[in-house]
Amino acid sequence: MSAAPLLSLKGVHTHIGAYHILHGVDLEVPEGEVTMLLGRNGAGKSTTLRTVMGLWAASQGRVQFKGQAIGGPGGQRTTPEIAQEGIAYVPESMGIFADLSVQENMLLAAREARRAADLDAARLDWIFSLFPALHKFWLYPAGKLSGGQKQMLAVARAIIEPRALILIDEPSKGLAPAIIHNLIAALQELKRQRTTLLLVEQNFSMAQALGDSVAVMDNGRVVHSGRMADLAADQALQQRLLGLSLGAHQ
Amino acid sequence: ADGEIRIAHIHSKTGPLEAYGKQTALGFKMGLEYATGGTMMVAGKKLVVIEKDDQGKPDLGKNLLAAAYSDDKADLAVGPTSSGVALAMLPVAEEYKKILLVEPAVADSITGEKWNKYIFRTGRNSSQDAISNAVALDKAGVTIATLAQDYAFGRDGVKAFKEAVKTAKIVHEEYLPTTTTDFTAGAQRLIDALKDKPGRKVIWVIWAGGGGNPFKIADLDLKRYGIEIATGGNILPAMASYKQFPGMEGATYYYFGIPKNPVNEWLVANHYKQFKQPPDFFTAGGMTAAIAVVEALKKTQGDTTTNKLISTMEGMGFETPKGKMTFRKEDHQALQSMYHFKIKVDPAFAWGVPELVREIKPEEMNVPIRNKR
Amino acid sequence: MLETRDLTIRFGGHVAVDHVSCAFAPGSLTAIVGPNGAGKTTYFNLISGQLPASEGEVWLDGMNITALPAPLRTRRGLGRAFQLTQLFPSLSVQENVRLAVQARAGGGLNAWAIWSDRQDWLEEARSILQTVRLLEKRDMPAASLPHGDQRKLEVAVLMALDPKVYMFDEPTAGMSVDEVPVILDLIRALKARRDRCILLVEHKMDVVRELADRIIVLHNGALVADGEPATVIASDVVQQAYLGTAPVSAEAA
Amino acid sequence: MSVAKPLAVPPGAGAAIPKAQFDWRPVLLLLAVALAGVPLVGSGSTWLTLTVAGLAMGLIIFIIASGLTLVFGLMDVLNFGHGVFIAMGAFVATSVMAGMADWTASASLMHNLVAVFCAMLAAMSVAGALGWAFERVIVRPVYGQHLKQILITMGGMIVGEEVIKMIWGPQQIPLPLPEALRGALLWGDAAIEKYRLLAVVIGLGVFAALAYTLNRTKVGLLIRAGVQDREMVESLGYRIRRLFVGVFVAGSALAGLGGVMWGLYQQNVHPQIGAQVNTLIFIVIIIGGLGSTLGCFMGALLVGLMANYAGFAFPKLALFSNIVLMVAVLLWRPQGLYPVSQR
Amino acid sequence: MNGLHRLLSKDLPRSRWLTAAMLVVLLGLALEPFVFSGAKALGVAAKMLVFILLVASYDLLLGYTGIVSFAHTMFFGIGAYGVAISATRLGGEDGVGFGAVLIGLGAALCVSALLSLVIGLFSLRVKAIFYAMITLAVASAFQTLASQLSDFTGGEDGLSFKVPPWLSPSYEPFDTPFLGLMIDGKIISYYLLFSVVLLAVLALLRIVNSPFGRVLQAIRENDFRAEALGYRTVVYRTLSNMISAAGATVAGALLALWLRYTGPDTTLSFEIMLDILLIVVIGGMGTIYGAVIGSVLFVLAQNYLQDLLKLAGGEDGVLAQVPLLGTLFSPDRWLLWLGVLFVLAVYHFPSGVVGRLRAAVSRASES
Ligand SMILES: Nc1ncnc2c1ncn2[C@@H]1O[C@H](COP(=O)(O)OP(=O)(O)OP(=O)(O)O)[C@@H](O)[C@H]1O
Ligand SMILES: Nc1ncnc2c1ncn2[C@@H]1O[C@H](COP(=O)(O)OP(=O)(O)OP(=O)(O)O)[C@@H](O)[C@H]1O
Ligand SMILES: [Mg+2]
Ligand SMILES: [Mg+2]
Repeated sequence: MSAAPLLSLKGVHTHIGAYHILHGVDLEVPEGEVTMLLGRNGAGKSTTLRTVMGLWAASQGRVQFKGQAIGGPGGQRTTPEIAQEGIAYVPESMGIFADLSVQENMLLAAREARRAADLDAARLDWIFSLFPALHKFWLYPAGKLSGGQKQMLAVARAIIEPRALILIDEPSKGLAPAIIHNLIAALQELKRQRTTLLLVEQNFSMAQALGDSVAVMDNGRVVHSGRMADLAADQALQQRLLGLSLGAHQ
Repeated sequence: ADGEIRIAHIHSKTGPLEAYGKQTALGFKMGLEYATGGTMMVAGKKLVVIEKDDQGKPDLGKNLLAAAYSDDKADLAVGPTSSGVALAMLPVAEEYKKILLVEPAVADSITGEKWNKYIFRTGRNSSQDAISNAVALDKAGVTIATLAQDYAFGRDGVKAFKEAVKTAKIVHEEYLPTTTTDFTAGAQRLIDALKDKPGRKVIWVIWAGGGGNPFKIADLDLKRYGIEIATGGNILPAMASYKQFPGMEGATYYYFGIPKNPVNEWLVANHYKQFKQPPDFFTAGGMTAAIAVVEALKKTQGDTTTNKLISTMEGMGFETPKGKMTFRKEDHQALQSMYHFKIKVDPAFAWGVPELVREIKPEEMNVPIRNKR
Repeated sequence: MLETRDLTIRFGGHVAVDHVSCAFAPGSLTAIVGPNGAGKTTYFNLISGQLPASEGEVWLDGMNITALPAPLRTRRGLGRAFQLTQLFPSLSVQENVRLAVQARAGGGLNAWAIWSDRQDWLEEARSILQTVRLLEKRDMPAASLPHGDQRKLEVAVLMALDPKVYMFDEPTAGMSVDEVPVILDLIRALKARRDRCILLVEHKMDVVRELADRIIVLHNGALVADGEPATVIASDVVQQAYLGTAPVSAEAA
Repeated sequence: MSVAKPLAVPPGAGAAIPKAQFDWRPVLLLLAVALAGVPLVGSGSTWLTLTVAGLAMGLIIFIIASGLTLVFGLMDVLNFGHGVFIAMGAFVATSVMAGMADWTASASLMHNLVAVFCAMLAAMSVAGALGWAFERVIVRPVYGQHLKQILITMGGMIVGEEVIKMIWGPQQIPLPLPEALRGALLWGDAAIEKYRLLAVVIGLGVFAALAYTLNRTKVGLLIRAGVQDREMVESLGYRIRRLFVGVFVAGSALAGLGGVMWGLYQQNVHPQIGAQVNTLIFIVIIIGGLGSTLGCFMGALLVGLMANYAGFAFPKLALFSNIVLMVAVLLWRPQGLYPVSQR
Repeated sequence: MNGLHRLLSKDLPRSRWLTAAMLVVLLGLALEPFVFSGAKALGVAAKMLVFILLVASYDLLLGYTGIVSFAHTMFFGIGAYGVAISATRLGGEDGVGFGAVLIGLGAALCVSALLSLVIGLFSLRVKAIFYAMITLAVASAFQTLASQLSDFTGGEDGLSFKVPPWLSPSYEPFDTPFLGLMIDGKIISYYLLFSVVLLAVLALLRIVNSPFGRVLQAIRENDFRAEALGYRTVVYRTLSNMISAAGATVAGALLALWLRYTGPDTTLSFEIMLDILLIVVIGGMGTIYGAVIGSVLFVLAQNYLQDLLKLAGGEDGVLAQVPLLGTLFSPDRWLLWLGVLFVLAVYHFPSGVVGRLRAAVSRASES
């Protein structure tokens, strides 16, 4: 873990309107690893991802990607610029374009493609094998998909082209177990291809299955960061940080 | 105050009729200048003009007139531009028992059923317009169809026209919505009504205001059936489309080149001098109103008592850019000449030039008295 | 209490719910599972009247309610919590719940009473917020709640409506692990009242296993299995079609 | 690339559901209206005159409305100030055409067309530039807020109208048709105005260009996506800002073009010209289904035809023909002929 | 104190400045005839009153229910024409009885109720923007109709009519001035307007603060959710539509009574519809108080902006001789400045004056 992190946040504060939400977030996302961002409802996980994407502006601190400032006073870049650096983002509201077909949604996610034929066929096949429903509903208006199907589309959009960093807010939300399974496999495959991942996740077992490193947030701060394996082994820590009652429901 | 005569001039300084209102206001000022010989004094009293903008809104006009009579202590008022505003104003004059000299609103009912004794009008009314056109077109063997806007003015105009036509035959009345933009349908109906008729065939158009352009019907090649178009006069920019109709006949209220009298000569010369262009339709009207006011005040020696003014003005004759006018006793409408014209195309002018065929004297027009006095 | 007979809906050529006949008894909790797009939410939509059925009937308390529009069904006792959160975004948390209390109590058409005179409604709303641990946030606009709290509010609104038939559509999705037990306790308490009929769509199998008396499985719109939780979960169709060969949550349990 | 084999292929992976078929019914409706005109009108030549005139009128309306489909339909900006671009275009045309008096007065069709095209070019540039300023100053702060859009664009419209009055004066200004475009071609007893033929050509050109750009290129997708979820489009790496400015400018330029066409049709121009067509073009794009170019096209043709048939057969009702048409269409299809969106 | 709270339906201004502004408006309007002199000022005050009611009733529809309708002026017109037509038809030689006015108002209310019911049931099911456009079209059709039926409505010219004698300017019940003011029919009319508007606004305030009002807000926020809670949105929306239409109708009747005139431009024009919208937004949507503040500010601007510009760009104004500025600030270009005000108001008062004032309070209480 000596290499410089791909993405780092230092002392990031974010305000939404009059509310002060993030109170100095420090976070490092090592290149080529899967970093899990955990925490209770309202801890500020989604706000952190949005701040990285430039959807909220950091009022203090610094966000750096590949060693360059992309956020924070003085270095704030616009969202499209940040995305063009090679970051894909799946918001917790999924951001599906309801009026467009599944195909058109995918087409927009592939920045260089001009028409459906330009989409990388092999990659598309791979996505179809992960999420068969997308194949079935390829020309269907995306707004009419089921909740889980929308989530699949949202994730699929993030992986249709290779990206340096992928941010996903709750990837497993609403997915059936079998699909979660595929998803884990897919994310692992991406990791093998040296894609860096930063995932917000509530499903601890999924976090455990995927994560290399982990950060836990509370009240707008990162209160713990370390290796996933360490956290997984330490049930007392889990209990303290995440309120996981031991084995109760998991 | 003493030593002052206050005249309120309420007109559309803004709103849809802004262009007309401006002409009237200009004419009114020039008229005062002309009639007072540049002194702006009558019988030792200074004329003070209070201008107000009715924006073409009747309710506003009404409030402004009341404010003019009471807050501004106006002795009499002149205006407004639109008939709708004028009609709303009439009762105010009666309440305050002060004179309202209407110029240039044309609705018949202003000097008709809505009239009260405080109302005078220097402008022509729509009957005068229609009747003069009828006189101009009314010849044996002529078949006429009318094209008018489908609302009160259009219908009244056609009615007055019909009443005045004695020998020609009217075979069809076409009324189209004011908002019409595509005239093809109406034109087809007019063509169908006229095409098989013998002799001279005329479509008489009476259409006021912006919006559609009824002369578009000519683009359907009416000539192949020998159908002509006729219409009244208009402001100069609107007469640009007359260029396409050399030889078109009709009757107009005013065109600067037509009347030959010292007042008009003064107006045209001074207007050219000041603005490098001829006076237009409503400029003459404004001037006429000013002359009427000054003449009346001269006769009363500056006395602005309403009853005195009324009795002075009833039957009063005065010289205007259109020659002599007289306020008819019965309904206070100024009787005036109209001009039968024929369009000539002259490259020197941006519009079709109406050449005088003949002046239609007031005596020749039997303008009905429509008020219930 | 609630019964569907041959309930079917087609979208163009696509049959989303395919002749589903099923009855639900008061006091029972039925979990509905199935892969994504199996038609679970659509089935709920048909029951609660958000979508018109192409075929089939819905019966509630011995009455055919197929022709009733959604609000009237709600008033007869069908209540929904939605998979995609449906709140009144700029109204406060408390107001969201209070409107549900008012909906149950009636009087929404009263245009002359002063609304803030109804302290009883307010009290009730607060006590429900207390149970889902949202009381401190009662004055925040619903839209500015974090996602997980919005899910809790969604449940709170349904609780306030207190219908005869509760329909939960993935109530715990996106909720943090320490909050899930709160919701489960609520559902358990409901079940304990024995007079409410509860339908639950849920992908977390441990939750299903723990709460359900009965599981029905939808697949491509059709009802393919119905029975005791243990037997249904063990069945081939669930193992293959739904859980995949190695269910994740089973691993962690 | 090498991909992990998924561990399970859940069912539901059946054959893909095909795309919905092209919807011919609105086209049939148009044909039905045209045919219904035959018995209403009676005479064949009159029917032909009315139909051709109506369709051409429809195309003129389409040109004026096309800009609004972009701005209102696609970008979801309720631009009540659209009329000011129309007026601006028309006024610019009066100046250009007056400056090219020799060309317009010439009997050569070529010369005339050159003059008209110059006027169009100038009008589109001025209206486009104005649109750019309008977007920056007026529209930008209110994206997504319909009510404010109505008000603020209306304010812009008032200001624009007044500025026009300051430059060109409050009176109407003649805009005569060039020599060779006047009059009609005769076909038997049916007369077809030459100018309307020009309008047909230009209208079809605009339609083709728009339909291609919006349906066959990514730009159209981006606009539609951007309206639904701006943040997401930006998160995908597109500069939606620039795109929106571009679309607004294009919409305004089209309005300028529409203004030229309309002004030449009316043969005169006045400051309220834009406000006057406002309701009409709103109706057209509503009938079409907000944002659909094809819908707008069909809607405009329907409006043009209906106005002529109704005007001929029941002149009294012609006043209401647009409104009746709109209500009827919305009863049949509450989202317009070709609904684009879920809005 | 409690009585006052109940009068305001427990929806207090919640800002010291707003309270002060409301008091100024209330006192100003209540004492107008005694404090200010002149026919114009009285006319302006009466117009404010009419607009307060007109806009407050629209706020119920727009601010509370979230329905954008362009047909509010139509109901305004129905009220005005109702009174005008009945006064013209039922009036004898010696004026009109108040009964005729009431009959006209009653008839107008019936027509409005029916029409708003039909429009509501018929078209509230289409999407918001489509509804807005339908109402735009219906309103313009109604305007056309009003000018077409000229035998009945006076067409473009409108109707001038007589009002009950005790409301007409020549009626002077007392021989001596009262507090320095000669009481005449105009003053009586003014106070008639004042009391009706005051009562109606209080009633509206009550309605928006009732359980019913809350449901309207819920529907505005998320109609799908409201339906799922068992509220029949069509019923609520239609009722809101009808109440709002009734308010506009009464406002129209008052205007007609005051002007003793009505015409299409005065009550039916789209321009007035825009004024209403602007006032709602300037004042602050969904507050009712906003309607009051907004109307006062707007009517003032509308009536005195031109006078103000006269000082700058009028014939002997300071800027008259400066080439470009002279034209720009000419009183004839007052609309230009009104337009600029439109834009600035929307810019700078995103939540309206009332929202601004209230936000200032909550900021103050936070820090
Ligand atoms: N638009 C907003 N306005 C005001 N406050 C907001 C807004 N969005 C989020 N917040 C507040 O920011 C805090 C952090 O929210 P955030 O969405 O980042 O939490 P989270 O960790 O993602 O929670 P969850 O797991 O529930 O999604 C919360 O207290 C929330 O109330
Ligand atoms: N309004 C609609 N129009 C067309 N198709 C629809 C509509 N609603 C649902 N569908 C289709 O019906 C199918 C069933 O959807 P439904 O939402 O019921 O699935 P679900 O079982 O709830 O899935 P999930 O677990 O992902 O929420 C999906 O394939 C969806 O695309
Ligand atoms: Mg979150
Ligand atoms: Mg679902």
